[in-house]
Amino acid sequence: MNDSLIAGKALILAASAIGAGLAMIGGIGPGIGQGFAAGKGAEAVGRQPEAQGDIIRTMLLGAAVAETTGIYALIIALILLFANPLVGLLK
Amino acid sequence: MNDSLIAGKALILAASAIGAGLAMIGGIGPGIGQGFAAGKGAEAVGRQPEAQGDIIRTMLLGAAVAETTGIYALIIALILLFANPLVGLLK
Amino acid sequence: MNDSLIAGKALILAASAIGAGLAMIGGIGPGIGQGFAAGKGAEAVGRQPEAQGDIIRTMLLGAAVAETTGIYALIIALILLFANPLVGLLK
Amino acid sequence: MNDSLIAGKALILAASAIGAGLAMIGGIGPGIGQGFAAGKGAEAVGRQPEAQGDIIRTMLLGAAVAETTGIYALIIALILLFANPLVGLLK
Amino acid sequence: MNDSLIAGKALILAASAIGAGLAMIGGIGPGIGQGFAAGKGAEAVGRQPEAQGDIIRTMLLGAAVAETTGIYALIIALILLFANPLVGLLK
Amino acid sequence: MNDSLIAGKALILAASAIGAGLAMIGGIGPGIGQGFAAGKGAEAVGRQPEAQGDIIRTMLLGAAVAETTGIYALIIALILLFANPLVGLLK
Amino acid sequence: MNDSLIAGKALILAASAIGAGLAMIGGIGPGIGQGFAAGKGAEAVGRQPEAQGDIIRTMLLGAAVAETTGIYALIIALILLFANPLVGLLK
Amino acid sequence: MNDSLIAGKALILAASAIGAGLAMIGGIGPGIGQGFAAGKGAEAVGRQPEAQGDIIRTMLLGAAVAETTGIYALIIALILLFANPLVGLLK
Amino acid sequence: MNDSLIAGKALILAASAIGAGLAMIGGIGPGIGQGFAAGKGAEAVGRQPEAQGDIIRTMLLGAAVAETTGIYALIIALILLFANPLVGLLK
Amino acid sequence: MELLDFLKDYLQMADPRALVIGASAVGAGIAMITGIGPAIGQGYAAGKGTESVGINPKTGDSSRFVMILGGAVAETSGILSLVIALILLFANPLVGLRGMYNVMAASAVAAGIAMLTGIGAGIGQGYAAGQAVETIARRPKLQGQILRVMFLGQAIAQTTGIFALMVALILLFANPLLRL
Ligand code: NA
Ligand code: NA
Ligand code: NA
Ligand code: NA
Ligand code: NA
Ligand code: NA
Ligand code: NA
Ligand code: NA
Ligand code: NA
Ligand code: NA
Repeated sequence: MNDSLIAGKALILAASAIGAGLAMIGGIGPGIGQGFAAGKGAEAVGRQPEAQGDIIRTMLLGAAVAETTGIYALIIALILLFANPLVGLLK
Repeated sequence: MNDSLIAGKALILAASAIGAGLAMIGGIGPGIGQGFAAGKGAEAVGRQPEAQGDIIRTMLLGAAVAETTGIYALIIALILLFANPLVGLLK
Repeated sequence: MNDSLIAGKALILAASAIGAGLAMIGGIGPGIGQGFAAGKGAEAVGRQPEAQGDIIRTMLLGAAVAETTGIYALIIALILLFANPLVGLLK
Repeated sequence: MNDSLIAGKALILAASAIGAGLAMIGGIGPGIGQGFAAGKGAEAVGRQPEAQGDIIRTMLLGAAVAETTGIYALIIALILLFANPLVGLLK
Repeated sequence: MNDSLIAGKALILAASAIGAGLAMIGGIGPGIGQGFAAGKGAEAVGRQPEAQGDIIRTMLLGAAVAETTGIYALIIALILLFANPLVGLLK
Repeated sequence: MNDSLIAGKALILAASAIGAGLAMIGGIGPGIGQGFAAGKGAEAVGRQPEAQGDIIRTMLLGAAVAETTGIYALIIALILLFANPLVGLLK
Repeated sequence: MNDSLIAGKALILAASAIGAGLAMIGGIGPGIGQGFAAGKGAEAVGRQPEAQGDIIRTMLLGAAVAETTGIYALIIALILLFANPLVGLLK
Repeated sequence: MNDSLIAGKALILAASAIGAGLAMIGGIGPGIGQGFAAGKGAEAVGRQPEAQGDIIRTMLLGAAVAETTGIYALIIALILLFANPLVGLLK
Repeated sequence: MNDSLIAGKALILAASAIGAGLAMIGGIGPGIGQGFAAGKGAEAVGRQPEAQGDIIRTMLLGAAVAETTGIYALIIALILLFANPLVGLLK
Repeated sequence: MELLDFLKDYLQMADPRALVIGASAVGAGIAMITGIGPAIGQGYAAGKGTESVGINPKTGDSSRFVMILGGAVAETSGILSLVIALILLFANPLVGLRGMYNVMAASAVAAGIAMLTGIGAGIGQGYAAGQAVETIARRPKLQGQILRVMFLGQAIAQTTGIFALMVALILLFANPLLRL
């Protein structure tokens, strides 16, 4: 492999490391949102302990929906690290 | 392919990795918003367990609307990684 | 095409990839806002199930308005990726 | 056109792509704000369905005001992409 | 114009494009704030429809005050793009 | 003027353009804060229309206090653009 | 190992250090969210000390869900630091 | 050690310093969250001084959970500074 | 010391300065959180002046917990500035 | 990549002091972002002050006084950032120095970045001001007691902002990195 190809691949791989790190910042959202749901869930359970099952089920259902963008970010980061489609485009 | 073309393609592909990572930051929004909806949904179910079906349907409908920009971001990231239209423009 | 033109085009296309990624960060806003609307909508439906139709219509109307800047961001990103007007200016 | 002019124009056009992307981040504001309005509007309609017309009119009026900075951002991005006044200054 | 001057001007103009984009991020504030005002206004109109005129006037007055920094940002961006005082300092 | 001075001045002026853009991000604060005040003002006027004068005076006074840092940012940006004290340091 | 390979590996490893740091920013989310849950939990326990067990269980369950994106971020950072898959791709 | 190795190591160590700094930004989350818990705890103690023990225990338990991502960030920063695994990979 | 070593050290020291600055951003969290605690404390004392001692003790305990990530950030910044372990690794 | 090399060569041609001066412009711009904090906080206080005047019109003067007093404390980090920006622009201690110019440039930017910490104090202190205003409107007789708690809490919320100011001042006036 010549020097120019090495330099090019290195640049793409370096950028992939930074891209993976940036993607994880997206996890701020689910963290805040699900924590809010946890707080509201705890409050609701305190007020209506008899509805505990329904409250927790709703909280978990809503939290699962809120997780999706965190999962998207994780998948993009894992693709950048373990199945990098970009570095192969440099031929 | 000459060195100058290799260097150019490498730069575009490196920037695409970073662009994909940046896009995932957009997922903060749906994460916070849907988590808020989850918390309010859990609270509402605790107060009116008999309206559980209506509450959860409204929560999920609203959360689906809140997901869209997260999906846009995912699509842009996937385009940058798997169907990069930019690198082909360098001829 | 000479080397200097290749290098110039590559720089513009690389910056376009990053610009598209940055634009998607704008999606944070609609995500948070519409999620808030979803939560308030679910709460309101729990309190007045008989006004469910009006509540959901208002929530969706407001959420549609809140989507616009997310759409603007998507359009700018798509222009940068698929109809890049900048790279043609380099002659 | 000599190499130095090509390099200069390329630099300006690349920065314009990034500037356009950065501008779209401004759309976070209207998205959050209008979503808040949507949520409050839905809540209010649930409480006073008979005032629905007035509530929605006020919500939409306020949301229109909240849209302006998103429009400013879009205009700056479109200028950078389609009517770039900077690249012409390099002679 | 010699190469060094061309490169210098290009650097300033490129930075101006990025500066204009950064400035538009300031629009997040008025968007959130005015949206909050819209939501509170809609709520207040729902509660006291008879005070609608006063409520909307107060909302719009407050929103006008909240717009100022968005206008400042727009002006700085427009100066950078259309009346750039910096590039002329390079002689 | 020799090339080294031109390059140095160009660097400073380019950085000033970015500095001016960054400063305007500070405008997020007054926008959010004053919008909150506007919303509370609209709510208060709806509840006590007879105290409207006092309420609006207080809202405007508080908003004036919240404007200051936005003004500081504008002044710094204007200094960077129109009375740049930095470029003269390089002789 | 030749110079070009050393330079390439160094770039990837340097970017990995920055990527690891960026990833940790994602921890903002769980920190805010779980703190909210802690506050709501404390409030709820104060109001219904007899439901303390249920409240704390719900709070901890919700907080565990909110932790996930923080864990994702930690894993990506640890992979970048201790099991870097990118540097091996440069051959 | 040859020049190319020195330059490479310096780049990795420099990036590690920036990575360590970036990681500490993650501490924003626990700071906000635990402060919220502190406020809610103080409020609850004011309302039910007799439940002070339970309230403070719940607040501290929740705050401990909210601290974790701050600790992760600290650990990553300390690894980058004192047990840097990346610089040794450059041989 | 040869030129390459000097250049390398300078790069590490420059990055350490930036790292120290970035680390301090983590202090945003305690500022917001403790201010929230202060506000809730003032509110609680206004409602139950007789519980002032307990309220302030709880507020201070919670605020001390919220300070930790700010202290971590300060320590990392001070290490980067006064006891930089990275620059010694460049031999 | 010859274009980037061209740029690098061009910038290396520049007087190295230009890097420090340019970085100071960026640092000053970054410092001004700090104003987000005080403004959000004071806006919150303004909203609570406005609400309080509606709740208890008789104590309007007191509400406005406490709103401005609490807001003044929240202004601190905005003023400190403005001072750092003005130092960077008009009394820059790094510009006259000789030596590692890239370390000086990084320090100028870092000083601005560090000041961003004040966003937190500004928001937090403004929130405290807002709660105090509202509470005092409801219990005017307790004004002294409530204000004492507000000031105590605001002082605690300022600490990380002070740490950041110290780091910024060290970077500008007593930079230990330049001595290594
Ligand atoms: Na989601
Ligand atoms: Na959406
Ligand atoms: Na909109
Ligand atoms: Na507006
Ligand atoms: Na304003
Ligand atoms: Na102010
Ligand atoms: Na999660
Ligand atoms: Na945690
Ligand atoms: Na802590
Ligand atoms: Na503090």
